[in-house]
Amino acid sequence: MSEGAVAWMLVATALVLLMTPALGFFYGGLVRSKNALNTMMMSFGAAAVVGLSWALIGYSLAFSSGLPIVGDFSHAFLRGVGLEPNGAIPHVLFMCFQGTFAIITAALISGALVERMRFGPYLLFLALWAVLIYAPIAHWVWGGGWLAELGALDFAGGTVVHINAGIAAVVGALVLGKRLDYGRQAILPHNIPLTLLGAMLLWLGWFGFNAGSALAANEIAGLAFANTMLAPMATGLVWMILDLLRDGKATAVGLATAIVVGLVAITPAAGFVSPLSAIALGALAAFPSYFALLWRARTRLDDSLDVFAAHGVGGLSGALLTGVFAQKSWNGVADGLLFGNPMQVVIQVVAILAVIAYTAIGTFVILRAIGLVTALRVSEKAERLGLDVAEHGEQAYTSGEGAVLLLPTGRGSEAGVRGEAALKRVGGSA
Amino acid sequence: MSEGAVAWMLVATALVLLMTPALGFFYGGLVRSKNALNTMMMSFGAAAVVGLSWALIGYSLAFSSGLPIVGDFSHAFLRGVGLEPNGAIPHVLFMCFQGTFAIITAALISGALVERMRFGPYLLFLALWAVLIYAPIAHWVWGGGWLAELGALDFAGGTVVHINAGIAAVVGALVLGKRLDYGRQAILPHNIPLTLLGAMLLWLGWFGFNAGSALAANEIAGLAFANTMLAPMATGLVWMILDLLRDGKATAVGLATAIVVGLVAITPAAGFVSPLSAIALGALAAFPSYFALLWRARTRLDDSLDVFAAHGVGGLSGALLTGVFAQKSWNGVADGLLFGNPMQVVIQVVAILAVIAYTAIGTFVILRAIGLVTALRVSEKAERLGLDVAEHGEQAYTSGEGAVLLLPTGRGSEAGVRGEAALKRVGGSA
Amino acid sequence: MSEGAVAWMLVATALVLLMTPALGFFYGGLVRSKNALNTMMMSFGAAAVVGLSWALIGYSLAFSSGLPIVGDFSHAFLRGVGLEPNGAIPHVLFMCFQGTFAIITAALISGALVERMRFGPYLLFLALWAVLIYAPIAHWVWGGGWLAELGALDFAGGTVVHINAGIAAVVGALVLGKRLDYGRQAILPHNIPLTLLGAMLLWLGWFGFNAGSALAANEIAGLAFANTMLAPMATGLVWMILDLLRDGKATAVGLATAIVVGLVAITPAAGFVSPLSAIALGALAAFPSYFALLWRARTRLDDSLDVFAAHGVGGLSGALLTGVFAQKSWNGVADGLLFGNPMQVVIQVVAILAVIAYTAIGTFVILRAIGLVTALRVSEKAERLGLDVAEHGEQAYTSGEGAVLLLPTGRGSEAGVRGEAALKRVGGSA
Amino acid sequence: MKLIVAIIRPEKLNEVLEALFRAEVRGLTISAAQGHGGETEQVETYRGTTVKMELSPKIRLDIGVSDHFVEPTVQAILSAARTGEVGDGKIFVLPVERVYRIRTGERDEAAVTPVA
Amino acid sequence: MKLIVAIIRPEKLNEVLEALFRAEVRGLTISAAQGHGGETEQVETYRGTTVKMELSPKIRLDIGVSDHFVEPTVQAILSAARTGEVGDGKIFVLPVERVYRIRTGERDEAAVTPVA
Amino acid sequence: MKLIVAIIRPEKLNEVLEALFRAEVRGLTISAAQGHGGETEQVETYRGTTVKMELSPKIRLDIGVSDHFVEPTVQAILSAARTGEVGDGKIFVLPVERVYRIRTGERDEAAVTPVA
Ligand SMILES: Nc1ncnc2c1ncn2[C@@H]1O[C@H](COP(=O)(O)OP(=O)(O)O)[C@@H](O)[C@H]1O
Ligand SMILES: Nc1ncnc2c1ncn2[C@@H]1O[C@H](COP(=O)(O)OP(=O)(O)O)[C@@H](O)[C@H]1O
Ligand SMILES: Nc1ncnc2c1ncn2[C@@H]1O[C@H](COP(=O)(O)OP(=O)(O)O)[C@@H](O)[C@H]1O
Repeated sequence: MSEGAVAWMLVATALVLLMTPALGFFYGGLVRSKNALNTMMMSFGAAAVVGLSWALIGYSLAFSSGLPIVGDFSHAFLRGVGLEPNGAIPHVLFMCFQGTFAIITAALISGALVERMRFGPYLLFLALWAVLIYAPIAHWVWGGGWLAELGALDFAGGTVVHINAGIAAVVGALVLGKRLDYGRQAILPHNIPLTLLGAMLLWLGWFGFNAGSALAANEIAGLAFANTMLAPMATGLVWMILDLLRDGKATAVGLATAIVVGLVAITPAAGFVSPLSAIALGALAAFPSYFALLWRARTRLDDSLDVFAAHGVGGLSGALLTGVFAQKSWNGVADGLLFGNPMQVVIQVVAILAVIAYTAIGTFVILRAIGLVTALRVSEKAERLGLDVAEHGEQAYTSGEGAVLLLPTGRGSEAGVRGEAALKRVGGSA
Repeated sequence: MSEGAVAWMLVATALVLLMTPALGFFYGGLVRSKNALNTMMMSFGAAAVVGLSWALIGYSLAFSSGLPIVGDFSHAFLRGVGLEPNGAIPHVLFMCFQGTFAIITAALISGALVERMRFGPYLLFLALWAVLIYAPIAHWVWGGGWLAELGALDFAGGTVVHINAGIAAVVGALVLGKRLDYGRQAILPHNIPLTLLGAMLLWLGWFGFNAGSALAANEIAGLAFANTMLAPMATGLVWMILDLLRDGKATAVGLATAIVVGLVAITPAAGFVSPLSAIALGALAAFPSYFALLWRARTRLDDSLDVFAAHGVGGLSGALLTGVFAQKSWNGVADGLLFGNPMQVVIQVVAILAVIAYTAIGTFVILRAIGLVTALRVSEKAERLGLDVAEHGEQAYTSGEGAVLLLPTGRGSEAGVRGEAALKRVGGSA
Repeated sequence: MSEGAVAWMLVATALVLLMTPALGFFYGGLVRSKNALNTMMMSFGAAAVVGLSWALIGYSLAFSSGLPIVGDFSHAFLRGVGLEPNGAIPHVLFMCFQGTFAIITAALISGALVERMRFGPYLLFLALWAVLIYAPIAHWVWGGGWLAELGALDFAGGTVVHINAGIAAVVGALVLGKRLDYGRQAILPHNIPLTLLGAMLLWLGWFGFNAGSALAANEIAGLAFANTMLAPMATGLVWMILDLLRDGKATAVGLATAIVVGLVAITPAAGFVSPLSAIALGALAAFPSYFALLWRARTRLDDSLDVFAAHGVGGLSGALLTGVFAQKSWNGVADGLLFGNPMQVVIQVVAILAVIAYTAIGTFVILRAIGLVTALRVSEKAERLGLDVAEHGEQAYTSGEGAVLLLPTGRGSEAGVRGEAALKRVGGSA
Repeated sequence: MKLIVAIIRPEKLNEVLEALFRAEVRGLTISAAQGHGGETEQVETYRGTTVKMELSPKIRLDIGVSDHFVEPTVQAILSAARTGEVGDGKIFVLPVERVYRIRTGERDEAAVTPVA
Repeated sequence: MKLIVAIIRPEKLNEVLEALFRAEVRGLTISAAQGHGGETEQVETYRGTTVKMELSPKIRLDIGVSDHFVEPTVQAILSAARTGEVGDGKIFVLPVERVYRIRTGERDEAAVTPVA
Repeated sequence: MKLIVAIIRPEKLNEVLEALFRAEVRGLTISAAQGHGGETEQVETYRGTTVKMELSPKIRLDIGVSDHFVEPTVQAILSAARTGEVGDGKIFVLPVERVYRIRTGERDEAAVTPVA
């Protein structure tokens, strides 16, 4: 155990956990105000249910030795997850660090489900998804599974996290169907500062995500840090230029999106490529996601907050470019295409396809299964009213006008008075 | 001195300091918009006055050797608080870390005083309270005082921080009296995203609070971290289920509250119990606070933002359950009831009662004493107008409509023009 | 290389990077809502362009050996910036840490340019400014340049960052000219909670800024941390008292400003003075900035968000007081006036004047040069409409009312319908 | 048919609604407004800028009523919205030519008679 | 000259605008409002406090029209704003004595005829 | 008694208030509104979605005046709110049957005469 490593990993874990509520703000700002709380709750709620399902079962399936395709139950209910070192840090901290990845991955999917999914079934879906889809894939890549064997490079989760979530999002959007207003009315972000707040905190958290994936406070952590700082800057700059070329206006939602796309793209590469390559990678990654976003909005696919374009496509760009830019002289692990190892790209493609296939089918099955038991979507009336009131009985912003206290017995009797008036109601004005 | 420990404690201290403004957002979102700034200022202002009174006197009373019931003045004005090690970190950093605890504890009380207390007397109250109430209690438990001697377990402040603040809040609410509108009008949160923001940052900061209380970057920090992550997830899940059972709607304010309650409850236990126990503890702690909240709203006690139900009751649950779940095989310190040491519960009860008694009486005396010198409450008119304008001369959100520049001499003379018009006013429309 | 140092510097770098978007919130809350996004984009955009220009050229000019007045191109395009140690941390991490300083310094200037500058030229200005003004000055003080030789004390950037930005802001405000409404209408902060959010996160980030400037997890980091915590508390308290004396109301914008001023003032002194001196320094620094703010608002200088009063004057106070309070027994480097070395004040004055002269002239030349090529200011119409819509094609807060979807072909034909109606339009109501 | 437009203090809204419901007035529309009258003006300070706020927050009620309902409605508002301090607001009674209930297309009297 | 004041559901605004533009009505002003009528009231819960929201969000349209435009305007709103469920809103037609176009100072008819 | 309803540009509000106060009009109520007229429409882009904003922000003033005050009030608004560009807004003069001052219950003329 190294104190320096523990110090860093305590922070890194906290930062990654922060990403999930931060995502709630990023997403929450992009929806209409009548769905703001619901959207945020989809992230906050994810922390609760996925965190627990991970600790109780998911971690074991991902990080116990088991089979090449899935771990076993030897660590279920945190058995054998104690204070002993796992690498340079206490095992229990390692479990937490990995748990934060499961949480954010699951929460990412919510961007495709907002403004129409029932909250209870959503939570159930996430709990199952984290155990049945995320945990096995994490095992393949990081738990000593078959993709690790194969030599797939994924420093912090291009396949495990982003492609995985991006594809699950598409499936989710298709299973749920589009929002009533989608394509018929303009659905505008109600509060872009919230989105910028989310972007800022996501970036902060991502340092824990990527540099934390070194699992130590060493040179590779420093490298991953630098790449996590530089790549999204390049993506942001390219994105602003594309925006300016398109209609002369660099948008704030665009820059916030670009930062996320850059972070997504550098995720699999963070500890494997040089900082200069990171800048190139970030700049290149802007293009496919930028055009995917434009294209998606013209389709019937209501991936409401563009999880696929940002995370799916961004993850794809990143995973492939990792195979291009990886450089043994920096990472001590493997070279990529540019440094004489074209096979790495092939391996990356295999990993990508495997993840796409598994998550697409698995997500579909889970959602349909839940859909057999209970409705996935809210009623049309609730959708119109907004999910904040319909699903949570609250509004994000209230002035309190026209709100009448109910229940609080023993203090005045306004409720009573109104009841009475209602009984007496016989004519007048309405 | 250990570099790893220093690295971690620098971060932990910053994170705990962050909790106080974060609390300002948590509380600020829950009040009406006309009191939003005042509520936030109650936290931001606390950082200033308590931070200074702690550094100048409080720290010495808490952490110099002195008597079993209170320290002495040997460290007053930071005398002898230098760069030499105190444990694994520089003494001056230890002083800061402890200072952040004093600040947040004092600021917590504000939740019971919002929307009606004058700002000046409030700051004075906090400065005195931190020195006269908080510092001695911190001495009892962490400064080598009598409760430490007795073997009371309080890892990061269940008694010192939360029960203490919760009881002081009740006293404060009683001394101040209820808001004019309390029980007569619905007083709704004006901006729940702010509250969620606060909850998110409180959770982040709490990792510094609990895992930082290990004062090192070691296994116990890792354990405290894991427990701080898992317990509130369990509380959150139980709370959402209780909400769903009550009226079919899991509220966002509820989940935000639950996260705080879970964090409060795990605070005294964080480094003493196993992660699985932390989940159980978090789940159990949801119940008393949930029902305390419901019950409080029907009483005449205007503990406006439910400091007692969240921190007082949550702290109680936590302190008692620490006596139940503590496990020597994890912490190397003491076992609890479940592991064969029922006496621990008794000791916990003693600690709880001592803190309750001292803070209840002390807080009452301080508030009454200030009340003798100056009014504690704003005027009825100011309360109706809102404390932002009345006490701070500002509004949280303005559009600038109808605002006329005053004073800025030498630039136009709008002020003059209006003055004139006022003089000439003889008839017309009003 | 030390793991503890790496752990701390990873965090510190992330925290300093966070300061720039945090500044976007601080500033964004202070402008009118029609310019909120543009103001935030000025910070977010700064991260992208300055980050890249720093990595590609600025770092080399600042931190390669070169001449006493500027470095050379030996590290251009990150050549030779690898994983080898630079002090206790990897070189690439050192480069990032320093980059975050360049970014925030450049972004600070935006406070004087808001609500009227075109976004494209602004980004260009920052990229050039970071390379041509910031990098050389950083070289003078921290890169082994002539001010370092001279013995100027600037722990974390009183001259390099704050005086520099403060003076550049004045020049920027003068070159751009004042806003149309300046001095004619009341221009009020549209969302003070955003400003408080910014202040909170700036304070958090500043721990990375100051304590990170120790470049190690040691006693000096601890000292810098403590001073960064205590000084703004003192500034805040004095500021609230001044506010109360002025008109009986302690303002929230005032406290937020005071915290920043205190942080600015302690920046050059953080690792050089004792904690008690830090409190004194923070308290003293409140006065000049407080009155500079009052005075500036009565002038024709539209330094819109008072960058000069907060950062310029605060930086001046701090740089001078560093020469007064520095204490060799704490820092092992140099004594100040109070401890028998009056020469230190003289050296500080030389450093201050050199920075003022260079940045004033340089900033003026860059802005004028850009102004020759393209307009710096938006049109009057755009200024009236607000820069969010005019420059970014977005609004910070929308309800979506009256927004009609364009373009999304293949889905309904509202656009068509409207077009038709427009053609048919012959009479009726308008 | 008349349209009664009332400007009241926001803090009186609940009492006014109460009084209207007691007076059997069960349909109305409100909106946020800001008013200027004889109220003392608030002075606010934002850094170096001191401003006088010439407008205070008000609530506007629009209530369409049949003629014999005018008097009780006005009386309900007058008594519930009064504090006696300057700034209580005004009531305007406007003539209305036609009223429609959108749901049914019903006109005039029928349009403002509650359904159940 | 008449002023048509319509209270509609927010989600119907786009359709109503569409219908008005089709009916050649090209000038109007809207504002946010909250209404009380026969709608079922939402119950919301904030910690221990349960409240009934007596007001639902509405949009208010104010449209000044010349007399022969009253009927088409009313019809356009009636048909576009209707869902058939309680809460669709009301339309009031108020007499107007004069109308001015601020830009030109033109009065009455001229003031509400679009410029082209 | 008349109710003058004016729709103006938000950026002109301060000047209009100024002009009204000069014209001895000292009571009024304003609210935020959005208008559609001949203004050029803003195009905004949010990710893949491009929208045309058909409404521009406006301020609505409601001013109750006694008859001989109508003309000066209208003139004050006309001159202070004018920019000459499309979108300056409209003024409607509506008949009012009764006015009450809530504070005192005074009616009509008395209700709109400032107290001191
Ligand atoms: N002539 C008017 N037209 C429209 N609204 C008015 C008029 N006079 C007053 N008001 C509204 O009534 C509110 C209170 O009016 P004011 O004259 O100050 O109080 P009071 O009616 O108690 O004398 C104002 O803030 C404004 O909203
Ligand atoms: N008498 C009235 N005066 C003003 N507005 C009214 C009146 N009655 C109803 N409204 C408005 O119309 C909305 C719907 O009215 P309601 O009577 O509930 O529905 P419906 O017209 O479908 O019967 C209300 O929310 C309110 O905004
Ligand atoms: N017929 C109308 N009824 C109500 N409001 C109108 C009407 N016509 C215009 N307006 C309001 O006046 C504003 C400006 O009107 P417009 O016709 O564009 O300009 P102008 O009056 O300069 O020709 C619109 O945005 C709208 O708020």
